Amino acid sequence: MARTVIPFGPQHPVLPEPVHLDLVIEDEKVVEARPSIGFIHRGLEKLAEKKDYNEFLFVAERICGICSAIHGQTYCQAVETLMNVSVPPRAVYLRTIWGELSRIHSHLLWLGLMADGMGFENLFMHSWRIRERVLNIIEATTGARVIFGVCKVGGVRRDIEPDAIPGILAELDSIEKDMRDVTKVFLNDKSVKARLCGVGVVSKQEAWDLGAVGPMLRASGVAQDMRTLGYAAFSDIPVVPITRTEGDCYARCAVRCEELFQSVEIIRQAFNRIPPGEIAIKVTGNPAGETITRTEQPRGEVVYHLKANGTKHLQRFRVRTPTFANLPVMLKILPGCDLADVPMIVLTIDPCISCTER
Amino acid sequence: MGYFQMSRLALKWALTKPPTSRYPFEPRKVIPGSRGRLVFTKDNCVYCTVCAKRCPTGALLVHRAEKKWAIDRLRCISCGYCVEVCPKKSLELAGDHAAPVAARAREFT
Amino acid sequence: MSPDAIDIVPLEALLERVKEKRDRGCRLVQISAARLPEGVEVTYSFDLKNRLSNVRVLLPDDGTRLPSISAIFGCAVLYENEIQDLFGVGIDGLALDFKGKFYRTTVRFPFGSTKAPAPPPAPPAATAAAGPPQNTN
Amino acid sequence: MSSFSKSPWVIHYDASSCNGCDIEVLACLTPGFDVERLGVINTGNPKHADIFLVTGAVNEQCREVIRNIYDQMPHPKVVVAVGACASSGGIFADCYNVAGGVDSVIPVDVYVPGCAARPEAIIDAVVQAVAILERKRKEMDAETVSKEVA
Repeated sequence: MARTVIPFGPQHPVLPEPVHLDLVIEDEKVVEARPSIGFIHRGLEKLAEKKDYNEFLFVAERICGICSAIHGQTYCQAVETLMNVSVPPRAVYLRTIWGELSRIHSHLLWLGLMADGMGFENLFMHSWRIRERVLNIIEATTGARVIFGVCKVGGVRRDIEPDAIPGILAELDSIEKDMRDVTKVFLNDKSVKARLCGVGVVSKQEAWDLGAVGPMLRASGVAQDMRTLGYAAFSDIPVVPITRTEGDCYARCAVRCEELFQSVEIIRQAFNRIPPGEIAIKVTGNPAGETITRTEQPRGEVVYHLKANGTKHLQRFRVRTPTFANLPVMLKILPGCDLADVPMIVLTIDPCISCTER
Repeated sequence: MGYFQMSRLALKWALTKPPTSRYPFEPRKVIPGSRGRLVFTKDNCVYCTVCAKRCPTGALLVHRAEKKWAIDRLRCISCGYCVEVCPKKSLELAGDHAAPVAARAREFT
Repeated sequence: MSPDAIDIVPLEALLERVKEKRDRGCRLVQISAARLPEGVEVTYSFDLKNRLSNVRVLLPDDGTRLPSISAIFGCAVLYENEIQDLFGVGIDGLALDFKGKFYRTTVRFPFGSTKAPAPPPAPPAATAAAGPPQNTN
Repeated sequence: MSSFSKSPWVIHYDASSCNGCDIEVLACLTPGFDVERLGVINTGNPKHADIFLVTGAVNEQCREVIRNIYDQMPHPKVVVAVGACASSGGIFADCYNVAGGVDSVIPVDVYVPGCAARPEAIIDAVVQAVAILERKRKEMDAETVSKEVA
């Protein structure tokens, strides 16, 4: 049978970001997928040698605009570990709240892109309409829509005034209702199910062996969530990982839908328990030593490997982002699928290319 | 069962006011505390150059001798680090956004 | 670094140690390389039941090549290609070798050695010239 | 009033942006801001586009892609650099793989400041871009007329 090579990307209508795949197809079936990445490789890991550890936070936050809040938080956590600094509890809670808000906005963004990818324009618009409401809360509390810029080494830059909390909680309740309406469509609608069920199946063993992380791994039945490590306020707020067993595109969609409500619940608990007090402590000196810090981003586990030698510049800054770990799984499930399902499979790993290539 | 999920949502929103901002025709609603345009007040600036040294993108330029302060708006990332380090509080972030421009230029004050 | 100790092993013992991790059912979390004055330090992190364990090897700057673990952990391919492209480390036995085209960077081997010149990559121009002379009428 | 000012079609490409400006460009198209009420349509095909929105700084690998998309767009065309990175390299200007702003590859007509650029700023930029597009079209028409006369 004749083989055809179809290029997918870098500029493609379903991809907001450039990634390139050479799809070798036989008839309508993909037999091989060869990736070519590096369109967004900036080389920011090397910038650690030019910017001091405080300034580098702004670079770390800009690894990715969608996961920005948790990148900033993880970077601060890693530097704080190196410097043996303990952050005031109020700051820890605020970080958790902003981290979960960013998870909600990221998942809604993804649900929208997914709907757009399968041609369900109306659902796309509704997901992004709700996302706009979440962004309004984020802007009112942090001062920016996508790049929060609220974390700093030793604490946070802004406080949420106690008077503002009831308003935020009321808005969250209303957003939750709105999200129920939209996720109901994702989970029950016949056309969505027809498009997603049984597409791109990854077994539990395969997902684990190929190093999948985040919703990708949880949708295949492995209860792995870095929030269970108990960083930030998660030592007080228990998190039960949400899992599904099917391992297909529908399961990954369902996991993310449920995580939306989990995050809302975490924010509620965090607001209920948030202690009063300082929001930052003064940090002096330079970091020294080595650490590997892991946190849970909307897309999965992120790993920061920091090495410092007592100067104000980090010796080595290395970040392994969740999409990088999920790429091998995607390449594994692409062969054997229909050409028309490729956008769905690429989208269900929630590709974040600027994270991946840094 | 699964057929009418979306129609319910669509019907509900057909009867509701659209959530769209009417931006170019109506002024933007500025959320207080939003980090936007960097504003410089000349009055108590001592031209200590701390802001220019700390700026992560090198957007600021301060001449101590000539008493000049300049910003390249196209480099500024509105991080607020300069506002934090300014000893005289002559910098602040206004809520509005800087306007798009047709050419690159430094704004001198 | 106390909770997750790093196990420094000689280069020869690397594959064996990684296989051991695999047999225990670990997941490969990441491979990270760091440039030190004396060479490149490569750290492999594994996860089992949320516990992190690390294996580390040191590659001196004398052209020593790193054995690939992609036969044991398939997903290591991407990490190893990244190290090959950014650090200029040669890697043996890669399951999928992008041959320096994984990241196309302006600076070749941005994290390469500062002391010795970077090991010369197989230049595509040279191989073309070494091929059979082309017929140019 | 030409069809440009009624309905400019835009194409968006992410050079090496952090995603921040990308999602703001997308947010412009969704209910919160909905630029389609101004006639702006997002297209995936460069051959249909009048306005090229580029986000992010330019690196070695995407240089050609940007050039390609730009060349495929029909005249007249306007390039909008969205965000600090596309305008000047922003925080990544010192990175080894970043060549600078978009203007190092193709001529840029409108620069949008901000990190990330706000949707309102992007709307402003598109409005400015439409005016430039009109001007360019008039110049082009005048040129054809003078050629026909000569």
